[in-house]
Formats: sequence, C-alpha cells, structure tokens
Amino acid sequence: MKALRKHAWITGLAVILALLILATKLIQPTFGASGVESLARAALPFAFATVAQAVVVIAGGIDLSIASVMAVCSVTAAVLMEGNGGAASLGIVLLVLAIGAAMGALNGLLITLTRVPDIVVTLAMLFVWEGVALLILNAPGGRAADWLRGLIIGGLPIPGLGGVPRALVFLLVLVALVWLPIRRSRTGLSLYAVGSDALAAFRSGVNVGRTRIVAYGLAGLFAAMGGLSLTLSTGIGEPIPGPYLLASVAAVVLGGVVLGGGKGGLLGPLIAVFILRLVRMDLTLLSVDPNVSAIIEGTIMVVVVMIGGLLAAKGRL
Amino acid sequence: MTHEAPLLDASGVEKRFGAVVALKAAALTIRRGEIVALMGANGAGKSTFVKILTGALRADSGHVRIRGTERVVGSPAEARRSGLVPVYQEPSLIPDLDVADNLRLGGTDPAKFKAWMAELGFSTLDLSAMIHSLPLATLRIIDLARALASEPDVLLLDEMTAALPTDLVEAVLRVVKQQAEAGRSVIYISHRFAEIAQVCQRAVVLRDGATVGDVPIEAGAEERIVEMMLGEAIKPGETAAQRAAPAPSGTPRLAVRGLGATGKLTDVSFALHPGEVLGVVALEGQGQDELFEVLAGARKPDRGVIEVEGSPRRFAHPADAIAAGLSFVPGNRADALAMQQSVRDNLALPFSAHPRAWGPIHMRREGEIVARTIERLQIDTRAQGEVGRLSGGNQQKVTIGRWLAHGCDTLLLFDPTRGIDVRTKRQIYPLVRELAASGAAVLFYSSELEEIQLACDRCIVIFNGRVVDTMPASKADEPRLMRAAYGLTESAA
Amino acid sequence: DYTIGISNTVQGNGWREEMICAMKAQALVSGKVDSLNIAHRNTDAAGQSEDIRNLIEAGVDAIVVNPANPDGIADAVKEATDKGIVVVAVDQGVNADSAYVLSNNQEEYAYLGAKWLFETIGGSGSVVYMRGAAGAAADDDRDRGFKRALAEFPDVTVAQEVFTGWQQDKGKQQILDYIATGIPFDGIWTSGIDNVIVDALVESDVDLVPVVGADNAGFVGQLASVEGLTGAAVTNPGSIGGAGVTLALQILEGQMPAERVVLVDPALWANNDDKGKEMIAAAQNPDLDPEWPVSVSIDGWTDYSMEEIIACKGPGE
Amino acid sequence: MTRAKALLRDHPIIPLLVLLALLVGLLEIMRPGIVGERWIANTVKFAIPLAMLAACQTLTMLTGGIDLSAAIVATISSFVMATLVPFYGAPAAIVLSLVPAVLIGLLNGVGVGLFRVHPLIITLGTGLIGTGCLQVYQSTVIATGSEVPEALAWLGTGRTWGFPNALVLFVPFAALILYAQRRTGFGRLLYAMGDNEGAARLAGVRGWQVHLALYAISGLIAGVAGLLYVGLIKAPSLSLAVPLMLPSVAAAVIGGTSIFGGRGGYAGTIVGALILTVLGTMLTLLQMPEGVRRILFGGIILGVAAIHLRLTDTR
Ligand SMILES: Nc1ncnc2c1ncn2[C@@H]1O[C@H](COP(=O)(O)OP(=O)(O)OP(=O)(O)O)[C@@H](O)[C@H]1O
Ligand SMILES: Nc1ncnc2c1ncn2[C@@H]1O[C@H](COP(=O)(O)OP(=O)(O)OP(=O)(O)O)[C@@H](O)[C@H]1O
Ligand SMILES: [Mg+2]
Ligand SMILES: [Mg+2]
Repeated sequence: MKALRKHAWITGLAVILALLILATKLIQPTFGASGVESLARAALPFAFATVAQAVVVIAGGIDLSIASVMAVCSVTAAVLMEGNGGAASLGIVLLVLAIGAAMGALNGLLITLTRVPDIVVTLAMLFVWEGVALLILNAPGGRAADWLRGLIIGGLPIPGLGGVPRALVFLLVLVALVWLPIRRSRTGLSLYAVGSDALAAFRSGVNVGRTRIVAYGLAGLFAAMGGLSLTLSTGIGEPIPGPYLLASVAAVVLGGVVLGGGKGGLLGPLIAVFILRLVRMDLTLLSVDPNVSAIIEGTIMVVVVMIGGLLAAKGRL
Repeated sequence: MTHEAPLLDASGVEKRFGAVVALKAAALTIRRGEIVALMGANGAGKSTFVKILTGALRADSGHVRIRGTERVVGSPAEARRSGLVPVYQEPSLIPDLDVADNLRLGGTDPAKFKAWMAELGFSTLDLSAMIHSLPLATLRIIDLARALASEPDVLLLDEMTAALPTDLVEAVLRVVKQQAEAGRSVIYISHRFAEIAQVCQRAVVLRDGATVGDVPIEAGAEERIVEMMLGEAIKPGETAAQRAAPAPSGTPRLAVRGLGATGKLTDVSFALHPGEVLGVVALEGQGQDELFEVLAGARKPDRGVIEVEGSPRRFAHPADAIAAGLSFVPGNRADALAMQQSVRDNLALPFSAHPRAWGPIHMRREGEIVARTIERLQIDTRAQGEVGRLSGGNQQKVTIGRWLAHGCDTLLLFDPTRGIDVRTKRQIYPLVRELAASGAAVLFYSSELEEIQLACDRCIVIFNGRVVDTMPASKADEPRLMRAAYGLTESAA
Repeated sequence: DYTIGISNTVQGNGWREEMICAMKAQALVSGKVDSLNIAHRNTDAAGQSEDIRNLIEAGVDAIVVNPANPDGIADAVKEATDKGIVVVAVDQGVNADSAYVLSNNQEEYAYLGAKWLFETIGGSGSVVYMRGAAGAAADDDRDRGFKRALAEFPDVTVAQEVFTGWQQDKGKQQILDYIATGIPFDGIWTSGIDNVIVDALVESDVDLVPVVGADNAGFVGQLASVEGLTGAAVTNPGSIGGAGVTLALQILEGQMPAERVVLVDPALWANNDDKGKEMIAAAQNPDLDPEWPVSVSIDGWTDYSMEEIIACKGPGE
Repeated sequence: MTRAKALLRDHPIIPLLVLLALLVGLLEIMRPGIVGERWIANTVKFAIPLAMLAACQTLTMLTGGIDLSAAIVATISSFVMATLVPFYGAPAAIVLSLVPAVLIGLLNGVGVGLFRVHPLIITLGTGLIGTGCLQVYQSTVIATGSEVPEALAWLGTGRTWGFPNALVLFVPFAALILYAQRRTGFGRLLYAMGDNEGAARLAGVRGWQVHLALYAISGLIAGVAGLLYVGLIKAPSLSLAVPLMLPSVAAAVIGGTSIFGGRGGYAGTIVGALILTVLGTMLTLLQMPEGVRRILFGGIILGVAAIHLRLTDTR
C-alpha cells in the first residue's frame, strides 16, 4: 500500500514531466533534440547536487555544504587541468572524485565525532569549504580539458531512441553505477535504517556512525561529480558556490524523499530536477516577465506540494 | 551442578543519567538452561540493566563476565556475537523498512525467522509488509522471532508480553520453555507473576537499582518477591464478586450501534452507563484497536451510530471526542507522549489544546493539579524533565494521569496497565473504580484477563469485529473469557 | 522587427535593476524590438549558459548579456553566434571572438577612484579597502586597478581589506566594527557600497574621511549634502545595458561597429573640485532609488528619457 | 556527574554565554581596545534584527518546521514601508507594510497546517513568490522615491546613554517570546507539536490552528524585524535582509534549538545571534585572506557548537 503510494508519487512526477515536455513542444514547435540536449546539460549540476542531497536526507541528515563542496571540486579540477589537458585529466577527474568523497566523509566524521546536529556541522562546513575554494582560486579561472568537455556535449545515438543527450547518459550511468549496487546492499539498507530510526538501527546492530560517514561520503562523491560537471560545462572553475543548495533541497522534497529520513529513492528527485529545469526553460520560451517568472516558479512549487499533501492526506484517512 | 562458569555473570553494575541513579549495585548470574526472572517495580532499573548487558548502554562501573571472561560489551552487534540477544522494551525495528529488509539489516536468516514466526502462530506474515504498518503486538513477535533466529545463548526479554493478548502470551511462554529445554538461557522481565511462575526457576529482584534478592520460584514466593521489590507488602485487590455492581439505568453515557470501520471492525454495539466500568476482551486484532480509535475521534467510522448522552455524535478529530467528554488512553504510550517534554507539560497538554487556552498559563493552579496527579499515581519524578527518560511503567502512568488531571466523563482505557508494576496496578484498579463512583463511565480493554474481575462491572467480548458475548464481571472467569474470545460462545451476545 | 534576449545573473541589486530598465526602455524607444525575452535571476555561469541556450531555443535575434564571468559562458555564446544570433556582452567582457563587447572598464574604475583617494589624503596614510564579493570576476578586475594605483603611492597602506559582498548591511556593519577598533584611517575606498558607509561615519560621530564610491543616487546625494564630506563618485553606468541593446540593433541592421570590443571608460566626479561639483549638482535626483546609478543614459548610445527608464517598460508591456 | 555539570545541563544558556564571553575576549586580544561602549552598542544593534529573524526560525523549529521566507518577508516589509512613506506618511506605511508579511505567513500556515506540506518547501516557495512580487512592486515605484522614517532610524541607529535604542523594541519582544514559550498554552503546544504531533492530536490539539497562528506570527515578526533593519541600514533595497537568511537559521541552531522540533528555546537563540555577530566582527578584522577567514568562521561555529554540546550533554 505504502509502496504503491510512493510509486504513485513518482508516477505523478513523471506525468508532470511528460506534460511539461508536451507543453514545451506546443510553445516552441521547433523544440527538439538540441533543446533536450541543452536541458540535460543544464540539469547536470542540479541533478548531481540533488542526488547528493537525497542520499544524505535518506540517511536522516541534511547537507548544507553541498554547493560549497561542488565549488571546491570545480576549482580544483579547473586549476589542475590548466596545462594538463591530455590523458592526465583523467587522473585529475579521479583525484577530484576522491577529494569530494573525502570532504563528504569528513563532514560525516565530524557529525559522528562531535555529535553536533547535522545541520550545524554542515552549516559550519559550508563556510569552511567556501573558504577552501577561495584559497584555491580567488577569481573565476582555470580551464577544463577539451576532450572531457566533449563528453557531455551532443547526443549519443542509441538504437530505437535516436540521439540521447550525452549529458543525460552520463548522469544516469554515473548515478546508477554508484547507487544501484549500494542501494540493495547491507550498507544501503543501513542508510535507510539510520534515517528511519537511528536508535532502532543501532539496536539492530547497525554501526550508525560508519553509516553516517558513508552517507556523507557518497554525497561528497556526487557533489564532486556536480562540481566536475560545472567545470566541464563552463570550461572554468568558479569559487563562489552556485544556487545549488536550496535547489537541491527543493528537488529532494519534490521528489518524494521525506526530510527526516528513511523514505524515498533517487529517481523521484531526479525527475523533480528535470521538472524544475523545464519550467525554467518554458518561462524563458514564453518570454514571461522575469519578475513574474519567479512568482510562477514559486507558485508551481507550492501548488505541486500542496496537491501532493492533499493526496497523501486523502490516502491516510 | 557442574563447575562450568556461568554463561553470564554481572555484578556491581552502576549507571547514572545525570542526577538520576538508574543502577547502583545490580547483579545477576545465569547458567546454561536457566530461565531467570528479573523483577522490580517501575523504574527499578531492569531495562537499563538489560541495555547494559547487551551493549546498548555503557555502565559507569561494574563487572560483566561472559562464560567466565570479563567483558565490556560495546554494542548490540557485539553482544549478539557473544550470544547475548535482547528483545528491548520498545520495538527495535526500522519503521520505514519492510520485514525482510529488517532481517537483512541484522543479518538474520529469513528461513529460521519464518520458522519461529510459525512457531509463534504467525505463519502467514508477509515479509514485504512495512514495519510501520504493523500492529504493536505483531512487532513484538517479530522482534522475538528475529532474536530467536540468531540462536542466542542468553535471550533477554524485556516486558516482551506486556503488549500481547493472552493467546500470544501463551505462545511466547511455550517458546521460552523450549529454549531452556534446548539448553539455552532466558532472562525474563515481566510484571505478571503468573507468567513468571509458569516458566522461571528463580527471580532476581531489583530495587532502586540494586539487586536485593535471588529467590527460587515456589509456592508462596510471590508475596516475598513483591515485598522485596517494593519494600512493603501489598494487599490483594477487591474483585467484582466482592463489589455491589451498579444497576445500569437511564440514558447511557455512551451508546454504540452497528459501528464498523475499514479494517477489522465490522459491527459493534453496546451501551455504557455513568458509574459503570465496561471491560472489553479480545484476542489480537479482533477490531478492538479500531473501536477505541473510532470512539476517540482518531479514525473515521464507515457505518454505525455513536450516541453520547442520547444524542448522536460524529467525531472528525479527537478534539471533538474530548469535547463530548470522551478521553482516550492509547495502548502504545509512544503515541500519547511528547517524549522530550516534561512530565508536567505532558500531563497538562490537554489544558492548552483549545485556542481559548493559548494565553498565559495559570502556573500555580496548574502546578497544584499536576502535583496532585503525580501524587495520586505515584509517578517516579526523578527524571521528570523529560518523559522519554522515565521508565516504561512511569510513562504509562503519565498517559493515564493526563486525563485524571483534565477530568473526563468517559474514559477509554486501552490496556492501561501495560508494563505497570503490581503496586501501581493495585492503585489503578481502585482509581478506575473511584472514577466510576464519581459518575464517570469507563471502557476498559485489557489484555490481562484477570483484570476484568479486578476493575470492571461488566464486559463484552469481541471476536472478528463483533460483540460475541456480554457478561457481568463476576462471572468473567478466565476459561469463560477465553472460550468467548476464540469465538466459541455458548450464550448469545 | 526583432526579438531580443537578455541574460543577467544578479537580481535585487539596484545597479542591475537599472541595467534591465535601460534595456527595456531602449528597446521600446528604438521602435525596432517586438519583444524582449529576459532571463534575470541569481545564478552562476553554468546557469547563465542554460539561460542563453534557452534563449537560443526561443529563437531570439540577438542576445544582450551581462556575463557572470568572461570565460564561463564562452561556449554558450559561441553556440548562439554559430546560429547567427548577435551577442553583445555589456558591463563585463566575454572571451568569445564572435561576440561584441560593450563593457565598463572595471580596472580603470578602481584605478581612477583609488588614485583620487590617495592624492586627496596627501599621498600618504592608510585606507580602508572595501571590496565587492570574493571570487567574483568584476571584483578581481577592480582589485587589479586598485593595486595599480596603490603601487604608485608607496606611502599609502591598506589599513584593512574587507569584502562587503556588495551587501549594504554587511558593509555598514564592517565599517562600524572597524571604527570601533579605534585604529585611525585616512580614507575609504568602496566598491559601490557607499552611502551606508557615509551614514556609518556620520552616525559614529567620527571625523569624516574622504570616501570613494560609485555614482549611485544615494551617494551622489550625500556628496552634495553631507557637511564636511569629501568624496568622489566614479561613474559605472547601469545604462550600459541600453547601449548594448542599441549596439545589437545596429548590428542586426547591418551597421557593424569599427571594433568588436568597446570599453566605456569611467569618469570621476569629486566634490572637491569645481567640475566635479557641477556634475554632482546636475546629477541630483532625490526621486531615484538610492542604489540606482544616476548616470541613467549614455550620450550617443541611449535615446530614452529619464521618465522612460524610470517607467521601466519594455515593448509590449 | 558533578553538580556543576548538572547545572550546565539544566541551564544550557550558561555555557553559551561563557563561549560568547570567550569570543569577545579573543577579539579584545586580537584588537586591543575594541571592546568598549561603542563596539558593544554596535554589536547589539546588529544582533537584534538577526535575533528577531532567528525568532521566526526558533518558533517554527520548535514544531519541527522552519521559515525560509522570513528574510524575504523582512525585506518586503522594509521596502514596501520605505516606498509608501512618501504617499501615506510613516505610521500608515508601517501598518500597511506588515500586511504582506502576515499574508505570506498565513499562506505558509495554510500550506503547513491544512495541506500538510513540509515547511521547508512551502516557505521556500512562498519566499520565491514574495521575491517575484517585490520585484514587480518595485518596478512600479522606481520614480516615487523612498524614505526611512525618522522614528525607525532613531530606533535602528540611535543610542541613549550608551544603549542602542533598538533595545526599546527588543527587550519587550524578547521578554514576550521567552514568557510565551514556556508559560502560555500556545508555547507549550509548539513544543508538543514538534515532539509528537500525533500525541498532541490525541490530546485534542487541532494542529492546523497552531500552524496557522505560528506562521502568521512568524511573518509578523519577520516584518517588524525588517522595519527595524531598514532603520539600521537606512537603505531600502530589494535584498536588504536576504543575507540574514542562513545566519538566522544558524543563530537558532547554535543556540540549541533542534530542527526536528520539541527542543530548544529563544534564550539560546539570542546568544546565538550575538555569537554570530561577534564572529562577523572577528572575520572583518582578521588580517588574512578571505578564504582563511571563512574557514575560521566555519571552524569556530563548529567548535562553539561542539563545546556547548560537551558541556551540556549527559550521555
Ligand atoms: N540514477 C538512476 N539511473 C537509472 N536508474 C535508476 C536510477 N535511480 C534509480 N533507478 C531505478 O529506479 C528504481 C527505483 O529507484 P529508487 O532508488 O527510487 O528505489 P525504490 O523506489 O525504493 O525502488 P524499488 O521499486 O526497488 O523499491 C531502482 O530500482 C532503479 O532500477
Ligand atoms: N536516558 C535516561 N535518562 C535519564 N534517566 C533515565 C534514562 N533511562 C532511564 N532512566 C531512569 O532510570 C531509572 C530506571 O529506568 P528503567 O527503564 O531501567 O526502569 P525499569 O525497571 O525498566 O522500569 P519499567 O518497569 O517501568 O520498565 C528510571 O528512574 C528512569 O527514569
Ligand atoms: Mg523500495
Ligand atoms: Mg523497563
């Protein structure tokens, strides 16, 4: 029953996404492969930030430092790749992923060691990582290896589907590669268990501290992917964190992951990211007054969650 | 007796929580094949002791030897590896995972688990059911079966049976005995002497955090143990037979006709008069939960009529029921308490519910009412700053005390003595009688059949969502109740 | 008649709001623009690239963009020009050869003000250096200009360097904190958070030191009215946005400019010289939002009247 | 467990105050002579609006919520007020400017209380809507000028016998909140709802009523805080109080209020706001690269929170 409802939420999101795509096509009849491609590329950093946030929220935490971690990874990559364009950049990518995971794990470790609530620790780390990013690069700069940038540009011909944007493939493959093996493992269960009821999890034999560190480490890894995707899409590193923190929280909640932990998956938040991006695109296509578009974005967010709340309440009684 | 070292031997265990001394000299020894009762009044420290023995808490000092070697058990996982497996007083399952995932989390073998569930009478449990959707009694059984599946040398059961109806209690006791027969040991915590007499060989008695006795269970042991537990003797309660039953007359306070709700409640009718205590008896899951929730306004009925003082009422929210004078004490205290708040805030919560009462609190007047309630129920106030830190029994008292403080016309008590020690039980029955005598009507569901005679005037038996039998409490002996509860009625409803 | 797209990455800041209004007003009075398609929100270079691509999807004829930084959006700009869309970057340059740049010379802006300040304090002393946002491209450019001036005055030292983040409240708190230390200073250079600084000096009852700010209405008003205040406003016209629209329209009509990159050099109005005083007096406009630059038009580039820019209406509104 | 520790646990405000004093001491060592009447007054002046916005976070967090629209609401009130003064005069403008604040609060309350939406998402949404509305509104008032009333400037920036005038507003305000949180029925319900909403329901509490009132009050407080802040900064802008959003959350959580509800209170928040303000000063006055400053800032916040926990925790 509950599972059905959860999937109903994801189905609902998928329907909204489909309707939005349809609407986009109506607004802009020329909307096609290139539109989808640029949509996917624009969604990339948001999607990784959201996935990172979702993992932490599932495990009962919240990570306010996501955007700063992305900034650190982005500038690190950009600085290192400046002058190391070729094969070395592959090593740099791996290094940055490791750095991201380590930064996340450090967040988790601090939470576990100090027992200070997640929100306080990650708020403090937001400033720390922001500072680190500024030390690495004090103004936008650096560069990204061109061949890496090519990886996320354009489409990938897939039989039966036509051109699927590389950015989308890149996103799904990476997320699935990391998440799917974990999701069904004991570690994955532990994430959900700790998020759902940390005391019961501890009494069931889960190592709560280790699980938290894993959750934040995974978030750091995904945030590093987000940071790299920023570097790849702009070609440089920017030390000022972008608007990814609130966006990630919004997408996570819209995607059906309950703040407080234990519920939801990654698929919902991913769909939510695309919904939010597509709304943005449609507003631009409609050349809506930019001030009004903020109102519309806010209204859509509020109305969708209100309808969701209403449906959930109906189901509950 | 062999000279083999005891499986578990703890002594001098101390534990403080801030200013509260939970344990000061707890000791316990258990050998292979023994079933030992751990007894003590509410707040004596039983649960704390179990948590320390199984690594959920760290002792401040003391010695724990497992098979003769001194150990500090660091976590429940470690305890399990040493063969010590607990079932804690509160369910320790993950609410948002299904049963199967909960098993995988703890590394429990599903086949063994299923076998134990079948043994306990749950052969049809759906392993893909989410924990939060299952009733408390089922959760307790799952907790137990999971513990059994790991084949523990010492099984520690902390008030395992408190929330269970009679049939399941029997199943649990059977399994506990089997454990001992298989050469395993069990530490058994319960406030019900009848159960202890059935399975335990001896009882370790805790009082105020110290072990004060280790007594063999034999005829006449009950009084000795109670005296050790409480430091005083208590007198037996008055039964229905010794009481003059009031003759119900006039408009009933609460009349229910043809009540049904999604789930297990199909068709229940009864009338409850002022001054009357009406018992409700049912096995697990016969619709009694739904009945109480509907009457409390916490669940919408599908059909049927609820009349209060002769006029039909519809409750859309518990506030409506409360306004109609119906107050509900749920069976699961976690549903009723704001665990991080003080005893006072919990007791006084209903006072502040209505927007009219959102203004300044009359601190002195409220303080007096609260103090009187604490006094009346003898709530252990050592940890009163946070209800969650009270012992289980004391928490239970707070859930009842709230409505005593608030005052109510009709009290809906769902298994109110769950986890309460003998002394307090003996205080609660007269309390219920007192309430009735002062004109209140009480609906009293109990999982302990003997309570019907101790507290009620009349009782109804529910089976399959219907009332299958009604009888005066003086006639409600256990065999008759059991027969009715299994749907084997001879008398018409 | 044309459709013009606009992309801007800072919202809620007076300067940027004026820039947008200038674009709208110029588009309206030109009579050649059918509709404006404005993407105006707080975001980073990646987000701006998304906006530019959305504008491409929307089929605009030209895009006037205030770049988040010169490199980060270069790809998106190139994609636009590849599709034949005219791109004009205003305020800040962009490193794409195919784009036209009409930018305020930020380095010169800082140099001019700093040089005046150092001269005014007599070539020696210490100054408070109140920068913009750490990690922002414009701040970095201005820092270069400031440092260049500083190198010319070996006896001038920086007493304190702080980042206001271009936030009024933060700037005011910082200067009050600094005043409270009791450490004397001889002048203040601000990156445009200026009127609150003067307020703070006045409120604290300390001797007024020379202050450099931008030509924001509030500060320019103070230059004329605050007893004993010596100060200079460096022009940094937000109306450059209107000029960008003009340039875009010229190019669309086939009038190619002589240079692809035009730097608009700032002017300095000091209230301690007659010419400056005249300019300041002429620029007084108490009705203007104190955050708005008073230089609401640029001769030869914009055609709207004061009323028209204040009305802030674009074509079709 | 010593007496002292029990004292600290029962009065978590004490260690927080000690930590604040330590930070002030550190600042004095860093910049000798800074800690004087003027600096203290400045610090208090800036801490007050922050503490008021943090009141919105504290109260909503007690119920397990949060009000991310508070900083925007404050900005809206201040901007609307300043632009209405030329038309209607200060008193009317002040009253009118609080209307949108309460409206946004009510919208939040409806979303949380009636539609059961998570407060974080609904307040984020209404914040976005508010921002948009403010932008639209400002495009209609560009030419009409704005004015910060004398009275607000007096309140925001003035000092009397060395004390910031803002205390005239803040002391009664804080007293009211401190009183209300523990000694009114409404305050008790906030804690109970945040702790166990189901239990509150069974005790007869209609949650939507509490949420509606709570978020409306939060909106009102945010509005008033905005008015005070614009009196302090004297420059109405479209983003005036927006930078206070994260700090307002930070002040509440550093002060010991739990985002999961049921725990904490306003006294800690006030000290939290002071700690953040003092830290801000330290950050300003440190002669170090900006990156290092931010690292120190984050590090000190974490350190303060960790030490505070050590001192007050009983486990
Ligand atoms: N990033 C991804 N890329 C591709 N597929 C994914 C991704 N994330 C999730 N999926 C697929 O979507 C399904 C739903 O994933 P989710 O993490 O939401 O768990 P769930 O809803 O609990 O799933 P289940 O149906 O197994 O209970 C997964 O089983 C997986 O096959
Ligand atoms: N985390 C805690 N913090 C403070 N006090 C606690 C905590 N846990 C238990 N206590 C206190 O320790 C004492 C012993 O509690 P415990 O739960 O062990 O009692 P018990 O014997 O299991 O009682 P019951 O029969 O009611 O379950 C009680 O006074 C209780 O309030
Ligand atoms: Mg699943
Ligand atoms: Mg117990």
